[in-house]
Amino acid sequence: MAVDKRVKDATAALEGVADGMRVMVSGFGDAGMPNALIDALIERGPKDLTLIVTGAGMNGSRLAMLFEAKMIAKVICSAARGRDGLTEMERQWKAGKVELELVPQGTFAERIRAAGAGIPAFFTPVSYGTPIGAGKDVREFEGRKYVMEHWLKGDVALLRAERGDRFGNLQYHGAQANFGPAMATAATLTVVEVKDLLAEGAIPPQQVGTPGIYVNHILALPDLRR
Amino acid sequence: MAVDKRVKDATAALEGVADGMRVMVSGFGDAGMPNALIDALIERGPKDLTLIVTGAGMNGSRLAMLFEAKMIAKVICSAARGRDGLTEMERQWKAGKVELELVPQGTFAERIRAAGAGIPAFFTPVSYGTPIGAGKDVREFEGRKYVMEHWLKGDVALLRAERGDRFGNLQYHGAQANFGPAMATAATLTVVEVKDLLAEGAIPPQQVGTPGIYVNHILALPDLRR
Amino acid sequence: MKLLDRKQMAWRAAQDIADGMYVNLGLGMPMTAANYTPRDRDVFYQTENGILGLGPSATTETKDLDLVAPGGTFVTLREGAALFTSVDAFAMMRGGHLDLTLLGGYQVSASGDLANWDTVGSDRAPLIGGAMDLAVGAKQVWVIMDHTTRDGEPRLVKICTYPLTATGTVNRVYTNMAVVDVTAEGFVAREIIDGMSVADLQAATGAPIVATSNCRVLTAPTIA
Amino acid sequence: MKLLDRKQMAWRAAQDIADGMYVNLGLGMPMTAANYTPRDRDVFYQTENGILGLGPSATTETKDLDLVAPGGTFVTLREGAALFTSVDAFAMMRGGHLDLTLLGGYQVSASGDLANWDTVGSDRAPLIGGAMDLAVGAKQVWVIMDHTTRDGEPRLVKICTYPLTATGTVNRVYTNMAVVDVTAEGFVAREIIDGMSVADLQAATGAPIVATSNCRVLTAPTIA
Repeated sequence: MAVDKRVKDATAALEGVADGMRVMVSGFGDAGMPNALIDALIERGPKDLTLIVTGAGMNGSRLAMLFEAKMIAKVICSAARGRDGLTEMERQWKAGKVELELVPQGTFAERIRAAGAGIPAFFTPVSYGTPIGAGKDVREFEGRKYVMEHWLKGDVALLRAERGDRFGNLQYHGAQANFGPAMATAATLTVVEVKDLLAEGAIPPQQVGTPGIYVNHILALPDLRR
Repeated sequence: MAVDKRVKDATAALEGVADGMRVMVSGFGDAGMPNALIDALIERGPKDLTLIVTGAGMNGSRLAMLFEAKMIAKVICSAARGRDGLTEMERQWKAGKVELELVPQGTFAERIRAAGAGIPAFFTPVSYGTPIGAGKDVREFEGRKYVMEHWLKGDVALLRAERGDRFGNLQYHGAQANFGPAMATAATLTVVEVKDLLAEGAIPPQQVGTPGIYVNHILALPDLRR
Repeated sequence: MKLLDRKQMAWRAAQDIADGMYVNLGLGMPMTAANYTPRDRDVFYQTENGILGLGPSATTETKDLDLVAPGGTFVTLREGAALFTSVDAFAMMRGGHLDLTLLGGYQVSASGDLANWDTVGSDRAPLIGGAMDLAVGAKQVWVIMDHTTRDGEPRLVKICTYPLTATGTVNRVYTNMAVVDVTAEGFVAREIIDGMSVADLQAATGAPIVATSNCRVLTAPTIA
Repeated sequence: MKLLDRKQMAWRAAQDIADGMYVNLGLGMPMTAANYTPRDRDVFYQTENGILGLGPSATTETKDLDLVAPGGTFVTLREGAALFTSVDAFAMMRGGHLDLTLLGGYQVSASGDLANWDTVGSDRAPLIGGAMDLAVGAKQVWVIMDHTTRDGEPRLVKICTYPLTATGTVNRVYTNMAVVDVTAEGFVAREIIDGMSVADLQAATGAPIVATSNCRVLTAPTIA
């Protein structure tokens, strides 16, 4: 038998994604944003999701459509504000319909990495003495104060990468990697859309950005930009 | 002016390495082992060093020569035993002349990574309930017990990589990366020997294993195997 | 007495970015400083999304849809650039490896506290991004901002009234009136614009400010 | 009644390594299990030094000095292999991503504690390597060891007397006498070698051991 993580379509790839799940989405701007999988998620329509993404969605983006479809109960992100005008996320947040957990971007990245690496908590100097650090466990190391942060896990991670193979190995292009490699390690189910999907192990071993062990479903999907 | 981290020889590369320093050495077996730099370190001859390396040296290895030269006061490692017969390190340890801190290999890796990433401490399930975990801070997360581990910093890191450029960017080959990339981030002074050293930025940006920001001195040196 | 405009402020800060530095520039005015760094200096610009060695903005020909700066602009890479993950980018910041970050700000206190991530009473959702990590992690933290609010309220203050980004980490502030170091003794002006006295500057500043004996005139070319 | 030899023990363990598994094999006997995994199974072997997808041992022609297994042998890569750092290799272990680790052992307790990293009274310096991370992190932890010491002392015990590697994580033990699961109720024999009764096995075991109703005969081919 041969390991083969390719699935026939986005519907099959998202099988098992259900109400109330924590959904991680890779991408920083459009680079690494799994737009086609987000479309498929909207079509599937699970509700009460916790969305874990670094930027929670400009107007007109597919992430904004998740809010328009009223699928999101909570957002964990480091930027919850669009550039132009109030976003649908902001409207729902102001109306008390969406809960918001704002996390400094580096802490956001490290908490996800920690989840994948079996580290339930770690200390960081970031946010100490600020409103974000209020109420957190504080500890001093070598004369400096640090706050304790917990790992951040997902039920599902949706990723975009450039190339993939049937083993689930991924190769990223440009600034596409950003949060994807960490999210793939932190979620129970990792689903990836790629531009090029190959049957054989076509990515040189040294250039694998995410090893296949972290990937469950992979499929070739068009690169949909906003 | 142009960033240029190339130095003329190993003597220049090790300038400033002094008695009592914490010296990290990359390598797992001979892959990634900076044998030429270790030779240069022996020639320089600083004493009372703390050696931080995953395996503390088989008989006949250059690491063993560091002990023969009586340069080492303490070893922090995850394997302190050679395969064939008592090593010089073991003899000095049994004679009370060398202190030994044994660290599980994954904790060793993670402590070094933490030092480079500004994380003074983190929790790991590894070593809880064992002699290695005795006396460490224990904390429960989600019903499981974890011990707290601290970052592990170096004054100097000696690395071997395959290719480098004048910016200090490194590319690793095979299983050469192992502990080098983390050590480069965790030491004040990082010195690297490479097989091929190029003036221009010759490593494709996506294939840089260690970005030049972490490297101070780089030079082309022969690949000396045991 | 003519206050510096935003381009001049960015220009002035850019003159202090030294050869060989690894630097992260915040969104907005800080980012424009890259345009004014003297040509003979070899600087590596880092970004939150995993780039070390940002090149000039992309043209239609060089544009790569996946090579963007955090602000969303298409960029290129310089020689010797490296690409990595955001986990690695923030480890680089938090670990103290960047020589410098230049950030925008709302307030800086005399003890080096920075407030730059939210404004009280805004009707918008909060935005934080990577500012906290940068303000805590970089070896040097410089802030670029107007010396006062539009209403003339000082932005250099005894104690910040806006939500804090980080405590005690700002080293220097570039304003439209002065270049101010944050020292153990508080604010110290290194340069003041032509025609402004130390007393004038003090009037626009919310905490005691002194000038060094060699305090110079802050000048910047007019930039179109 | 003939005890299994070391190759037979490795062979028996190898039969349970399932198709598609990600597996780390400890040094020594565990590593040899890779030679006996049925050919139709597609297994990814991982190593502490940053390989996922270990291929067969290298020949003189395929040997690459930098491609070694943790034990020092020169190896090759299989199709679909990935290379990374030891930080990443251990994050993979600790994070619970490996399906299985097969380790050597000195003692396993009825509650799944493992002692495999040091022997009391040795005149050698301690050796620990990656065993603790593997024993704590892998989804399944299997141990392969003789059922008793050379002196006939049980290695499957109530409470380990040797220094512990991890607590409560061993799922199964392959010995030269039996295949034993570690369950919430203690040791349960799934297979016992031909000619050995449950009472015989109990006599060689330091804690209560029961046999399942469908307990089979443990057989393995003779391997040259």
